Amino acid sequence: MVEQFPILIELCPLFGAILIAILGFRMPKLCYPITVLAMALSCAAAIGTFMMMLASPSGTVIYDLSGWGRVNDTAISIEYRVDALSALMLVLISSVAFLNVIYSKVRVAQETPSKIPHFYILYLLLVAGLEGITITNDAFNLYVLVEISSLTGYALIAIGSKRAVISSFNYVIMGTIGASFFLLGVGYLYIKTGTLNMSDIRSIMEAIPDDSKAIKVGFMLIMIGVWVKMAFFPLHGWLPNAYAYAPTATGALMAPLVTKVMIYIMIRMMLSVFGPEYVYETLGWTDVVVTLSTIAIVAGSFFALSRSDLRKMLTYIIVAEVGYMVGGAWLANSQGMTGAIYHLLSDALMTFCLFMVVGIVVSRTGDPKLTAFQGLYRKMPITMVGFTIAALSMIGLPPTCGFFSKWYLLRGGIEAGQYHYVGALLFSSLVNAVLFFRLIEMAYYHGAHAHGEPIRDEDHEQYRMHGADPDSQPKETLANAPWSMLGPMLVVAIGLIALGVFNSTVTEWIGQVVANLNVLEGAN
Amino acid sequence: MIAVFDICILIFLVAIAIIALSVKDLLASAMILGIYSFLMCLLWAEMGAVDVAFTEAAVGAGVSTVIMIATVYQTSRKSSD
Amino acid sequence: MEIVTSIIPLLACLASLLAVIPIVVFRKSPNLREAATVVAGVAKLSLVLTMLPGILSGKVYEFTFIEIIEGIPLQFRVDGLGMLFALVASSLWILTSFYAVGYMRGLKEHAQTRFYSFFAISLSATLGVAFSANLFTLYVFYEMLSLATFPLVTHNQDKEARSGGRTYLSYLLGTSVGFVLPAMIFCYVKSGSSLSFTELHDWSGVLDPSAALLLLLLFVFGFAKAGIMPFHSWLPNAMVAPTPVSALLHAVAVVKVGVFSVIRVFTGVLGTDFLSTVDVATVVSWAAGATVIISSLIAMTQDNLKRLLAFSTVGQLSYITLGVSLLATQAVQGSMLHIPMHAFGKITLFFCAGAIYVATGKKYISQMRGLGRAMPWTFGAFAIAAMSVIGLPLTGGLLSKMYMIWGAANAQQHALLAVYLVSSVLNGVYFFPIVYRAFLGKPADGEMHDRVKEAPLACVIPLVITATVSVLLFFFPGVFFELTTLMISSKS
Amino acid sequence: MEFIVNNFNYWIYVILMMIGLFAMIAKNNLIKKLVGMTIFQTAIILFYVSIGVKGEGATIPILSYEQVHGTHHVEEADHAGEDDSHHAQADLPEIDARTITNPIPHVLMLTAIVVGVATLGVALAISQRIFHFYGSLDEDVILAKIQKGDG
Repeated sequence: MVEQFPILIELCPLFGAILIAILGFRMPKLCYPITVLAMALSCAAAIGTFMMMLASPSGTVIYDLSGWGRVNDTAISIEYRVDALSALMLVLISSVAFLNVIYSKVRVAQETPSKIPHFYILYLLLVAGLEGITITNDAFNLYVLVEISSLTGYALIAIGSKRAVISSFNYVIMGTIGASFFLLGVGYLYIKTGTLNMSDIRSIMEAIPDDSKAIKVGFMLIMIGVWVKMAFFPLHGWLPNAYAYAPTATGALMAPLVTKVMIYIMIRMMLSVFGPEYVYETLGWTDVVVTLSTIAIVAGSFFALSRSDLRKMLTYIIVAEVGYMVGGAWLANSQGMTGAIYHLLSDALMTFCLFMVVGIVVSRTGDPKLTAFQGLYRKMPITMVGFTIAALSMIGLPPTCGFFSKWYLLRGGIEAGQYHYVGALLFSSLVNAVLFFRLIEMAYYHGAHAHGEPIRDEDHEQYRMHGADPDSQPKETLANAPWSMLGPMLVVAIGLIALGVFNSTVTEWIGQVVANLNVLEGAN
Repeated sequence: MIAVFDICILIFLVAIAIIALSVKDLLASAMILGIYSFLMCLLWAEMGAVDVAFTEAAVGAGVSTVIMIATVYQTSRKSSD
Repeated sequence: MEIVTSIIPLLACLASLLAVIPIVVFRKSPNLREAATVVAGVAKLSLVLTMLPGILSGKVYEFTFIEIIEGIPLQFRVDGLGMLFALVASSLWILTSFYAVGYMRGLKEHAQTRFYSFFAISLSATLGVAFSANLFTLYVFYEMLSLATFPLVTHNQDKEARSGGRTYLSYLLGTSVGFVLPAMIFCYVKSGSSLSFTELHDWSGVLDPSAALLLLLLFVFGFAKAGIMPFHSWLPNAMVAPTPVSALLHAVAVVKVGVFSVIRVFTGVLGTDFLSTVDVATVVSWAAGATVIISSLIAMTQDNLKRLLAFSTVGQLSYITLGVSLLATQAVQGSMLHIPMHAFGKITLFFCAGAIYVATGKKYISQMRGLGRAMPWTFGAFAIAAMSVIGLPLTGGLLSKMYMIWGAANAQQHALLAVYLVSSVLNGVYFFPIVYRAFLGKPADGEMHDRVKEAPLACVIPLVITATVSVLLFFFPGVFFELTTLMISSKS
Repeated sequence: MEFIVNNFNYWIYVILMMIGLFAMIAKNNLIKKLVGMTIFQTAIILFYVSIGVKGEGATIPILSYEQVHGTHHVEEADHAGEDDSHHAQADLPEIDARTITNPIPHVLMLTAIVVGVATLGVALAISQRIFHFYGSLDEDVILAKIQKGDG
C-alpha cells in the first residue's frame, strides 16, 4: 500500500471524476462529498509520498507505471519520480485543491447551480493533470498532462459568465500555442537523444557536444512554450481576463496553481533535463532572461496599479510574481533558485488566500470593484484577518513567507550582481504595499462612518469581537460568510505564517534539489 | 518517383491550408480542412506511419470535420475574413 | 565579557504582548482593562531591572529562538545600549499608561480597547528592537512596530487621520522595504552569512568607500523613524494620533527606535573603526546637521503645539544621528545619552500638550496666552522640560549635549559644532515665548480662563514625575552614564 | 537545393506551422482561428512523423512471422508464454533496425491527435457558447459589444 502512494495521488481524483460521471448527474448532492473525499485521499497520498521522499536515502521516490522492468536503469514504461521539489509541489497542489473544494461548496451552488457535476468532474481532472505534471518523469507524458489540465481549465473558466467565455477562448488559443511549442521542443530533444525519460535525456545529453543546434532550438521552444503558459510578460495577454472572470472556485484553484506548475516545469527542465551547466554557462542567456523578468515585474506592477477591479488587480500581480520566479530561476546561483522555488510555494498560498478572500467579499457584497472593501473590518473581521495576513505577505513583511522568499531572491540577485532585478523586486514590493494598504485603509476607515451610524465604544467592541457570530449580529448579514469558506481561508493564512517561520526547513528540502547548482558555483 | 509524389503532396498541403483559411464560407472552410487532413493521412501512410494515418483519418479528418460542421450549423456560416 | 543565556529578555518583551489578552478579555470593564496595562508595565519594568545589575557588572544576556535563515538566528542580546533604551521605554510606558487613562477617559475616546491593545504590542516591538542581537531581528521588530502603531496613529478614523496614517506608513514601510532590506541583504552577502552586531566589523577590504557610503546612506535614510530630512514628514503627520501615542511613540518609542537602529548601524554593523578609515560618515553628518537647523526653523513657524513638538523632535533626533556620525568617542556616548535625556524632556512636553487639550480643548499656541496661571503645574513642567530640550543647566539635556559638543570639537568639525550651538539658540527661540506668554501674556479677546482647571490627576502626575526626572538626571545620570560607558569601552 | 529537398518535410512543417500560427493570432473569425489551430497541430504531428522516417528502404514497423522467429524456429512457435519472447530476443540477429521506421514518434502522435481533437472540441463548444451570448463569431463585433457594456 505504502509504495503505491505516488500513483494513488493521481488515481484518487481520476476515480472521483469517474464516480461523479456515473452518479453525479442523477444525484447532484453526491458530487461535493465525493470530490472532498477524493481530494482528501489524494492529499493524504501526497503527504505520504512526501514522507517516503524524506525517508529514502537518495531523496527520490521512483515508481514505474505497470512495472515492465528497467533497461540500463531506465524504466521502459512511464516513470514517476518524486524528488524534494516535486514532493513539495505535490503537497502544495493537493492541499490547495483540497481546501479549495471545501471552499467551493457555496460558490458553486450559487454561481453555476445547473452545472455542479460538470464542475466537479472538470475540477478533479484538472487537479489530476496538475499532479501528474509534477510527478511524471516522462517528457511526452508531461505534454499530455499539460494538455489535460489546460483542457479542463478552459472548460472550467468557460462555465462562468459571458466575459469568461471570451477569455477562455483566448486562453485556448494561447494555451495551445504554448503547449505545441513545448511539444515541438520535446521532439527536438527526442531527435537528439532518442529517449523521453527526463533523467535519461539528461545522462545522454551530457555526452553530446555542447553546441548542438537541435538542443538549443529544443530548449528555446520548450522555454517559449512554458513562458506562454505561465504568462511571462509580454506573453501574459490571456491571463488577466481568464482568471478575473472565471467562477470564484475556478479562479481560486487556477490562479495559484496553473502558472506555478508551469514554472515548476521550467525549473524541472532547467535543473533535471538540460542541467544547470548547459542552461547557465553554455547558453549564456541568463542576462537576457533576467532582464526580461525585470521588465515583467515592473510592467505587471504598473498594470496592477491601474486596475479598479479586484481580481484584475490580483491577476496582474500574478504576472509580476511570475517575473520574480523566472528571474530567480535564471540568476544562475543556488540562492536565486532556492528563492524561486520557495516563492513558488509561498506565492501559490498567497494568491490562493487572496482569491478566496476576494471570492468571499464579492459573494457577500456583490461588488467586484475595489470599493467593495469599504468598512469591511467591522463587517467581516475574520475574512479581513486572512486578507491582512495575505496582504502583508504579498508586501513582504516578516514573519510571513512572502518576506523570506523575497529575502532569498534578493540575496540571489545581489550575489549575481543583477541589481536591476533587485531594484524591480523592491519596486514591486512597494507597489504591492500601495495596492494593499489602499484596500486595508478602505476596509479600516469606512467602517466607522459608513452608513452614518454614530460610533459608540461598546458597539465598536462588539462588532470587533463577535462580528462573525451570526446569532449575535442579526443585522450584519455581511458577516455571515459560511465556515466552509472561512475555514480554508484561515488555514491558508496560518500556513502563510508557518511557511515563513519554518522557512529554513523548507529551504533545506529545496536545497536537496538545487545541490547540483552549488557544485556549479564551486567549480567557478 | 515516390519522392516527387511526396513533394507534390506537401506543396498541395500548403496550398490547401491557405485556401482553408481564406474562404469566407465557414462550411467550405471546414470541408477543405477535412481534405487537408486526408492529404495528411496519405502523406503519413506513405512515410510509414500507418497507425497515425488511420487515426488521423478517423479522428482528425472524420470527427474534427463533423464537429466543426456541426458548430458552423449551430452558429453562422459567414466569416468576415 | 560574560555571556549569560537567559529567558528574561524574552519575558520582558512578551510581557506587554501577553497583556493584550487580559486587555481584550476585560474590554467591558475599563478599570480591569487598564489595570492589566499597568500590571504588564510594572512586570516589564521589573524584568528589565532584574537584568540591570548584571549588565552593569559587564554581563551580556542572550536568548535565541530559532535559526530563521541560515546563519541568522532570531536572537535577543542585551547589552548596555539595549538596556538603556529598554529602561527608558519600559519605565515611561507605566507613566504613559496612567496618563492615557486620564486622557482617554477625559476625552471619552472610542475604541479604547483597540488603543490599549496596540499600545501594548508597540511596546513589545520596541523592546524587541532594543534587545535585538542582529540586524535581522531588529528589522523584524522594526516592521512590527510600524504596523502596530498604524491603528494608533489613525485612531480618530477621520479624514485627517487617514491622510496622516497614509503618510506614516508609506514613509516608514517604503524606506524600510526599499532601503534597509536590500542594504541588509547586501551586508549578509558580503559579510559571509552573518548579521550579528558583534560579528560584523571587519569590512576593510570587503567594501570600498563608495559601497560603504551607499550602504550607510541606505541604512540611515532607510531607518526613516530617525527622521533625517527628507524622510521626516511622517512625524508631523503622525501627530493626528491621540496625545499619549504622540508622547510615548513619537517622542520615545518609535523615533528612538529609529535613532537606536542608526546607532546600531554605526557601532554594530559597519563599525565606527571602519567608518573612520573610509571617511564617508561626514555625508550623514551634514544631512543630519541640515535637518537640525531646518527643522528648528520650521518649528518656529508652527502654531499647533503638537506639530511644533514634532518638528522639535525631528531636530533632536538628528542631534543623535549627527553625534554618532561624528565617530568621536564622546560624541557617540553623547548620542546614546541623549536618548534618555531627550525622551524624558520630550515626553513631558507632549504630556503637557495633551493635558492642555484635555483641560481646555486648545491645540494652538496662540490660544494659550495666560493659561499658565490657570494650569501652573502643567506649564511649570513644560518650562522645565523645555529647558532640558534646549540643554540648559540643571536639566539632563545639558549633559548629553555637552558630550556631543565635546565630541564635535574633538573631531575638528567646527561647522557641525556650530550647528549644535545655533540650534540650541533656535530651540530657545521657539520654546521660550510659549512659556512666557502662558505665564505673563494676557488671554486673547473674549477668552476667559477663569473656569479652566488642571487636567485630571492621572494626566498631571505623570508629567510632573517626568519633569522631575529630567531635573534629577542632571544630578544623578549615573546609571545611564555607566551603560553608555560600557558600550564605548567594549568597542575599544 | 539538395539541402532543401532532403529536408523538405521539415520545411513544409515550418511553413504550415507559421500559417497556422498566423491564423490563430491574426484571423478575426473564431472558427478560422480554430482552423489555424488544427493546421498548427497537424504541422507538429508532421514533424514528429518525419522524425521516424529513415530514408529509402526503411519500412513500416510491422514484422513478418519469419522475421520474428526465424525459419528454423518455426517448430518451437507452439510454445506459448513469456520465455517465447526471450528466445525471440536472443535469436534476432537478422532484424536490422535501420530497415524499420521508428514507431515511437508514431505512438506519441496517436495521443497528440486525440489531444488536438479534444482541444478543438472544447474550443468549438466554447465558441458555440460565445455565439449564444454575443450573436457573432467575429472578434471585432464581440469586442465592440463588450466595450458597449454588453459584456
